[in-house]
Amino acid sequence: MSKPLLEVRGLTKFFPIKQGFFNRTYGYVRAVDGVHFQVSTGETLGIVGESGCGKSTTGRSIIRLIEPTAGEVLFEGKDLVKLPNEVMRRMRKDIQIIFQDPYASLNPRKTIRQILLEPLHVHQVGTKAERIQNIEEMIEIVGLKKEHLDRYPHDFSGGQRQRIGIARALIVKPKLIIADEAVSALDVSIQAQILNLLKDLKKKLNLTVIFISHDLSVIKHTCDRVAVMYLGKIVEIADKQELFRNPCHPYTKALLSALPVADPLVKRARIILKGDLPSPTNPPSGCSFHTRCEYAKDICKSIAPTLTEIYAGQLVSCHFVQEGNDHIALHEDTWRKEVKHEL
Amino acid sequence: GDSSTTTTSSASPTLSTTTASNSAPSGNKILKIGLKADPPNLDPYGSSALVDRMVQNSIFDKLFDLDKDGKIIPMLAESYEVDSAGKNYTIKLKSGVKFQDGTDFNAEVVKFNFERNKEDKSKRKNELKFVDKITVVDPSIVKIELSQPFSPFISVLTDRAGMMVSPEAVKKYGDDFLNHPVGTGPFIFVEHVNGDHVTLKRNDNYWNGKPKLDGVEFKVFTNGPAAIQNLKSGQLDLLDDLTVATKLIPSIKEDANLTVISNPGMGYQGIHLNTTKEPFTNKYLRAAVDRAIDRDTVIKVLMDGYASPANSPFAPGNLAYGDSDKVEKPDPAIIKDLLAKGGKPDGFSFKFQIGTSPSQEQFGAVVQNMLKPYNITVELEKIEFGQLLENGDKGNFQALQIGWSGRPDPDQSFYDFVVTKGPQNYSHSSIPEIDKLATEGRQELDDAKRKAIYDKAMTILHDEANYVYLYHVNNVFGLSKKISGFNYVPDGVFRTATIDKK
Amino acid sequence: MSFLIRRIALTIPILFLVSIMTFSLIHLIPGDPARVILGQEATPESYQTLRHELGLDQPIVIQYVNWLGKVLRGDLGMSITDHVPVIQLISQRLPATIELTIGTFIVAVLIAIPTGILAAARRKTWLDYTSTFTALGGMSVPNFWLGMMLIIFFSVKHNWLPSSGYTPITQNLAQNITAMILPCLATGLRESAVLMRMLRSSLLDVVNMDFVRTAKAKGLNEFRTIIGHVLRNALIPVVTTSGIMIAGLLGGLVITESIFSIPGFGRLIVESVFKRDYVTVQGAILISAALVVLVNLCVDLLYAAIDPRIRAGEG
Amino acid sequence: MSLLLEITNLKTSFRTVHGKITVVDGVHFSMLPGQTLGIVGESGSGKSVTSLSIMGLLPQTGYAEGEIRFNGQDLLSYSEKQMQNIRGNEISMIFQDPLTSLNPLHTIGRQIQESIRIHQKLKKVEAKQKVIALLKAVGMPRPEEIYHEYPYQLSGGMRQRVMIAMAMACEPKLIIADEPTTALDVTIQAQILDLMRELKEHSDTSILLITHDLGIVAEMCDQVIVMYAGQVVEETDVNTLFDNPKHPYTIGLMNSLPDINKDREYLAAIPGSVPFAHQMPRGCRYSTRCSQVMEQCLSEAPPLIAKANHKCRCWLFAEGGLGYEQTAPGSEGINQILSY
Amino acid sequence: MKEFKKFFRTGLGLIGALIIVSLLLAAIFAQQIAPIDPNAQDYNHILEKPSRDHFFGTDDLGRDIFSRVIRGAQISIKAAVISVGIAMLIGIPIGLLSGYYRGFWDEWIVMRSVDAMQAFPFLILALAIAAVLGTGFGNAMLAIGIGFAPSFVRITRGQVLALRSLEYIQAAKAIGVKDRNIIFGHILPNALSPIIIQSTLAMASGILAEASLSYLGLGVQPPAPSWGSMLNQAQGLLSAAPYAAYFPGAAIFLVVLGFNLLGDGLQQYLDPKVKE
Ligand SMILES: Nc1ncnc2c1ncn2[C@@H]1O[C@H](COP(=O)(O)OP(=O)(O)OP(=O)(O)O)[C@@H](O)[C@H]1O
Ligand SMILES: Nc1ncnc2c1ncn2[C@@H]1O[C@H](COP(=O)(O)OP(=O)(O)OP(=O)(O)O)[C@@H](O)[C@H]1O
Ligand SMILES: [Mg+2]
Ligand SMILES: [Mg+2]
Repeated sequence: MSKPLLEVRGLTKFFPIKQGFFNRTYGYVRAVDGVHFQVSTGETLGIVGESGCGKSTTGRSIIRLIEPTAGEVLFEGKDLVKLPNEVMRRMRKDIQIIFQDPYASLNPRKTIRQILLEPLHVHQVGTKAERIQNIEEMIEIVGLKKEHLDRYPHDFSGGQRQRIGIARALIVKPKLIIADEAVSALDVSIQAQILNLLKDLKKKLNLTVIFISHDLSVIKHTCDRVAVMYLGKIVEIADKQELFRNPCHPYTKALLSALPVADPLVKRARIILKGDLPSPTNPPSGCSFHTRCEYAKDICKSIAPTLTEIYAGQLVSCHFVQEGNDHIALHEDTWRKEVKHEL
Repeated sequence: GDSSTTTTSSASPTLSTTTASNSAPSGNKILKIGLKADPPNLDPYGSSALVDRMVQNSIFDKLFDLDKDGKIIPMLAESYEVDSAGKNYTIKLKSGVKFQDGTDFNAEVVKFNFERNKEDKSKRKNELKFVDKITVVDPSIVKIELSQPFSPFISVLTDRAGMMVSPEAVKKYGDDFLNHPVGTGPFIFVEHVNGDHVTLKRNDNYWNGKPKLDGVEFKVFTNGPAAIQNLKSGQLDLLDDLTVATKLIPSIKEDANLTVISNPGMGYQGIHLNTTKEPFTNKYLRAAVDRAIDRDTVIKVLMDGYASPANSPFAPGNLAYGDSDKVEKPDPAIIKDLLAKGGKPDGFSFKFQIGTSPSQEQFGAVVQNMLKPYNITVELEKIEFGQLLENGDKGNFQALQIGWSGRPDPDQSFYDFVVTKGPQNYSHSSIPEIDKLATEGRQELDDAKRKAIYDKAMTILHDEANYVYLYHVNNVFGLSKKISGFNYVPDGVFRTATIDKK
Repeated sequence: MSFLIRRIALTIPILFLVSIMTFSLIHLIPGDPARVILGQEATPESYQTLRHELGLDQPIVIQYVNWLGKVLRGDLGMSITDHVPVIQLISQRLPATIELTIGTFIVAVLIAIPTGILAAARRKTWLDYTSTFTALGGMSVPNFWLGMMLIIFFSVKHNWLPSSGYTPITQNLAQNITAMILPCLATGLRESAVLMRMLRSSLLDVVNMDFVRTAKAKGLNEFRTIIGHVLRNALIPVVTTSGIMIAGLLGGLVITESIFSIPGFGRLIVESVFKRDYVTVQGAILISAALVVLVNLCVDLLYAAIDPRIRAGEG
Repeated sequence: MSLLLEITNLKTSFRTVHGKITVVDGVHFSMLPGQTLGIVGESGSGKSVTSLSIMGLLPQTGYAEGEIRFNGQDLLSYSEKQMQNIRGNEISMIFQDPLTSLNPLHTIGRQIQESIRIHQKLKKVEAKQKVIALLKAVGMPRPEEIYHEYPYQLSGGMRQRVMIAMAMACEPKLIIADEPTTALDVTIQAQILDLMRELKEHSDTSILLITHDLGIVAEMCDQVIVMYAGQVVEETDVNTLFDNPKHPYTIGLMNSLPDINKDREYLAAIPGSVPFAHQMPRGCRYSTRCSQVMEQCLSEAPPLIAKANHKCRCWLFAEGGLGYEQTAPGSEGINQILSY
Repeated sequence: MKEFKKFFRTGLGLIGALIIVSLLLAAIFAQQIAPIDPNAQDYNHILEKPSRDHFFGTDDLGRDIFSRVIRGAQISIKAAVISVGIAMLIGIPIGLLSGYYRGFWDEWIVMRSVDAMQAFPFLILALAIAAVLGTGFGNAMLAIGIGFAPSFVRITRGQVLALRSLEYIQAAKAIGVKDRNIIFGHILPNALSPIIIQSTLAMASGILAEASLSYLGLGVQPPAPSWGSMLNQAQGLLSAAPYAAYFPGAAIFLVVLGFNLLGDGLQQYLDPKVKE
């Protein structure tokens, strides 16, 4: 494997909870708690997990929209966390982000032209004429027309806005794109358009993407490698095919089995997790999943497992998987036990 | 019905300054007097506000008093003698007078009061600064030696400097005496609710006969029309100053239940022209301003006639009053001539500092209007009273509006105002001749001679025109017809001892 | 409970800042208190004596520290013009203002609640428009003018109600009330307008909320929905507004008090400013700020009574 | 079996700034007792408005025309008072967002009790017992305590359970669930769907399940309606729908779903977006996005055509045209349709 | 055009705009509308009832009240614009910066000062400031401006807080836009609506405050015809000449109403929270 474009080491973000006398900090939301992963050039890494597990915080910490509490973010070998603000500001040309909400992510008071010109202007890319040419090309690449440039965001539908958001991110030719729930707010039919567009662009421009989503099917469709997060930690990270074929962490399994499948003929045994996602303010001791895990033993309550490679490229954070406990094999079958009923 | 009878004031214990011995007046003959401001200090020693005197005169008796013609008459004094040099006064006191706290009034008390009033912190110090030595001859005779002849001396004793306070009470309350004033007067202090009212009750043991009223309540009305409204509705029996709303006086006159008493007052209103600041360093320009203002019209417009035109500090009734106070109608020719002499034939402009009340604003506007025909442009500047005084002290003004409430003796409206570096000489004038005459005036004992001195001084001052005397405000009271026995005294202060109420 | 403690803790710096602001403001005001006290009869010596006596000849920081030290010991000092403890002045003047405030609030609530509900319920009808317009009108009337108009009509023309004067409740209830009607109307009408608009828009906000739809889906009738679900939720912003209103009134009744010659707290401050009685001004403003803070505290308590989330220290 | 709910030509309009807009235009469908009917469709297609029309809970600016027969009675002709007796009693509703759908100021107990006490006139004590039983039934831990708790103290999933308990309180004949799991996480969604399935098995309540997730429809429903731009475009039983969809929109919808079990390079996205209510095309409403669009579609709006138990609003369905059959899911042809 | 129509529909706002336009016209054409010199005193016609010569009667110096009321419009407009201008000039930058950067300054200096200033009764704050600065129109404006500034700090800051976490602001940051440009180029324009609404409403209060200060004798210098000082003069004459109080009061009422209506209209128009 070539040298990774991005390497995240021990990324941690605790949001202080301020209350009490004089706003004293009395606790922390452990939004991201020691996350490690790598992304190679040209690769798409998916981050999946339930609401509040720290996906966005991870994404935003990487480009320092949120200042991480600890950890390193090595981008082309440079630690972004340590860069002075002004240097970081210039670095932003290389890492761009696409946001979730197509309505909130465009400044309603600027025309599309202004929105697209701004990054070029900020980073002093090209001459005036080149910039114009640049945005006119880009707007067509994302499937809109030159005529659209002088309109305001409110003239566009959600899908079109998302295209504009993508164009804005791509216009400075970044090396890494972080797509934070880029399609979650869209209807299926529109979502498909955008997913196609992203795929197309990825091929054309050899993009490296961190794709954040809570929707496993979207992740599966889009990504090369997938990291599953639970309560601020990565519990499993693997190649897409491996992860979906052979999910090892009990949580990954549950997540996969909970997904409704658009086929009435597929009836399968579900793993229904008990209880709710614990609060990140006060995460469970030991393995943070133990409160909902049907295999949890005493060890899980006291000792937090570490992310360990069990197969080539498949890292899992579970005591039993690491010990080669056979519940995995056992379960592997259960969730695949799909019975096709013919009508 | 008689609505005023329903308000018997009961001092609420938490709020009042009442002591255990003082209780609310009983009975319902309570005289309700409206005051235009809250009396800040009822102790003669520390009092500087005019309105204090309205209340003090019912609590304290003075050594001397004024009668209804403004003549000095003895009060706690029986009589007095002064030697020919005008420096030694022997005062014989009434006997058998007791303070409201039961202690005796005698020569020791007088000595105590004089000495107290001469302390550094006393506001009376200036008035008594020539008092050198006080000797108790016997319990009813005191001898007072002055350091120099001072003809207004007895007149000074008709006011706060002559009020006798109880030494026992002073010892008892110390600095807080002002909230527990005890005198020999017809009414006893009950309570003072700041900003609202002062209540007094009858002194049953009053030496000059038991007062007819059960008590007196002074109500504070900073809003003149509101006070008048209360007078009309019977909430008040007596109102101290109707000139704050002269436009409303006719309606009081029309009211069958009310009378209006209007008499010439002792004070004057006018304008200080700063002789140390351009353009008023020039006496012709000062004179031009002085002559250009039509006093009659000012009185008609601003005071609805409840004032008399002024050209001197001496109001009608004052011993120095006379021709020096006569005013002439403005004569454009004379004024043009003065302007020419002053080197400003085409007029000039100046800033005129006035107070912030509506009536002061109107005053300024009228002056402005009257000077306009002569191309004298007046720019008005509203300044708060405290600042106005400070500006006066420091001479930070060109023209400044401040009047004087007046006192019985001519010297009390003259000396400090005109002598070089006099504390109230805001014009900052220095005229050796005037300094000399002013001193003569206060040392001369003979009335006729004094008048001549002041007449002479006024001719000089007319020429100099560093103060533009405009008018003497009348003392105008509103009075319910339910009240009898009211005697007007020219100092404008109520004497409640003689009043009765139906 | 912790939110209460936090609230109280928060007030300390506020009061501290208020005291510094008041102190510096009042000492920046030109016109020396000593000069004002002495009046026209001052002599330079008496002036210096008094300045010394009042401590005005000391550096301002020392003056502040001395003052603060006393305040911390519960002593607001002596009024320099009225020669009584400031605390006494304040306690003499506060009842009238508190009564005026309560009266105003009652007037405001009596008018605002029914009209606000009516306007919200009959939204976009002439009733709504009229009351909205009237409310905007009410908000636009300068209260000193309204006061004058009320006096002209009720006192001057018809002599139905007294135009001024204040009788403490303890003395004569009937007189107290008759004297309070006009002033309370004069300020209350404006405040009712503010409150009514607030209530209306708050009601409309709540009416559109999901849980109201849930309530209706349960089969509740209009009345039970409004009373049981809408009103209580809508009251939350209204309570805030009322808090702000009451806090503002406590010191802001200056003009009403002066028009109607009521010896109130607002007038005490204004008069003291004019008299340069800085000790009283400082004390009074500090107390007024403390009252504002107290009112806000009550508002928070009310909040907590209404909203369980706040009780639990969330949100 | 007699129909529980029968909706004929429902037309719901709003008075707006742009004049009257009709957002639900000619919706027909019917439900049998015990049936679970799913309504799917894109955002804005009129799913919620349809359900609110049934409940008579449209906002003041909206009004419904047509017929909504519930147990044979036309609800649209009911007075507000009569509707109040139906709501929460015979038809109840579960809303999308369990956070905002509960009154933050009332306890859970009080909120569930409310409908019981109105409709069944139970005493307080009895009502309380019933509420606790209900809470148990929806799988709430510590029901006695929860009874006294406030919504903010519960998680999203628990709140949705409360909503379900509330809907079940009076054993209604019909529960309308408008996107009951959209706001929830997948694992929680699985819990809630599981619960709903279980509850349905134990009662003969019908469920009108509104969703935009075809997966949920496949798992939960017997019969399915597909809505597009305020109209029903297809209605059939769930197996037929997934096996043999007829309307190009339904097909498009299925093809645009990324499928966890299949690997496809591109999704077959439907180009364009839903037209606005006030600028609907004259002919077929889907004609602007349809890959099969014909002359006829542009000029003439197709009716909802019924064949056996399959209804479809498409001219091709009427003709049974061949080219149409070729585009069934799985065929690769449609995958070539790029979105731009 | 559509925008205008939308605004037009909020009829009350339009009435407000109309009132303000008339006020502006009155201020501009004061000379033509009321040719009588507002300061000309005519001692032979003191306190006359409204008549053909003097539409609103005369005051206690025989000045034409109609002329004075019309000229008063100039002062009122100036009062509204200047005081609110000052408040905005002070309040908006502070609100923007402290809301954007948060932290110690924001929480402990700016917000606590705002709290402290708002714990002051407004009129008394303005009065104290006016007393410090001395009487006069300019100083009164400064006093009112300072008194209003906290509300602008609050509203601006609130907007910044709401906006700064919005994705388009985050996007601007992610692009690498400098803070200054984010604050003034992205946040400020989007924060403007509530600020504009607030400023119209503040103008209404500004007029009232000017009138109040003038009424308390701390406003304009005489003989400038401020409505507040006219009322102050008139108060002494309520029973003798009530009409002297009617007209300046009515003028204040109308203009303040105008601004309130406009503010309300703008709110309907600009604030998405106010639903149709
Ligand atoms: N600015 C913040 N201050 C405090 N807590 C925060 C902040 N931002 C996020 N959090 C908390 O951090 C945790 C992780 O949030 P994050 O937004 O990263 O989750 P997520 O995985 O993106 O969830 P979602 O799918 O809902 O977007 C959550 O518990 C959230 O409440
Ligand atoms: N009160 C209203 N006034 C005007 N139009 C409305 C109103 N409520 C809904 N609409 C419109 O009706 C259409 C259908 O809305 P509806 O809420 O039924 O959609 P939906 O299918 O439930 O969508 P979603 O999946 O987003 O919930 C939309 O275009 C919406 O804009
Ligand atoms: Mg997120
Ligand atoms: Mg919906």
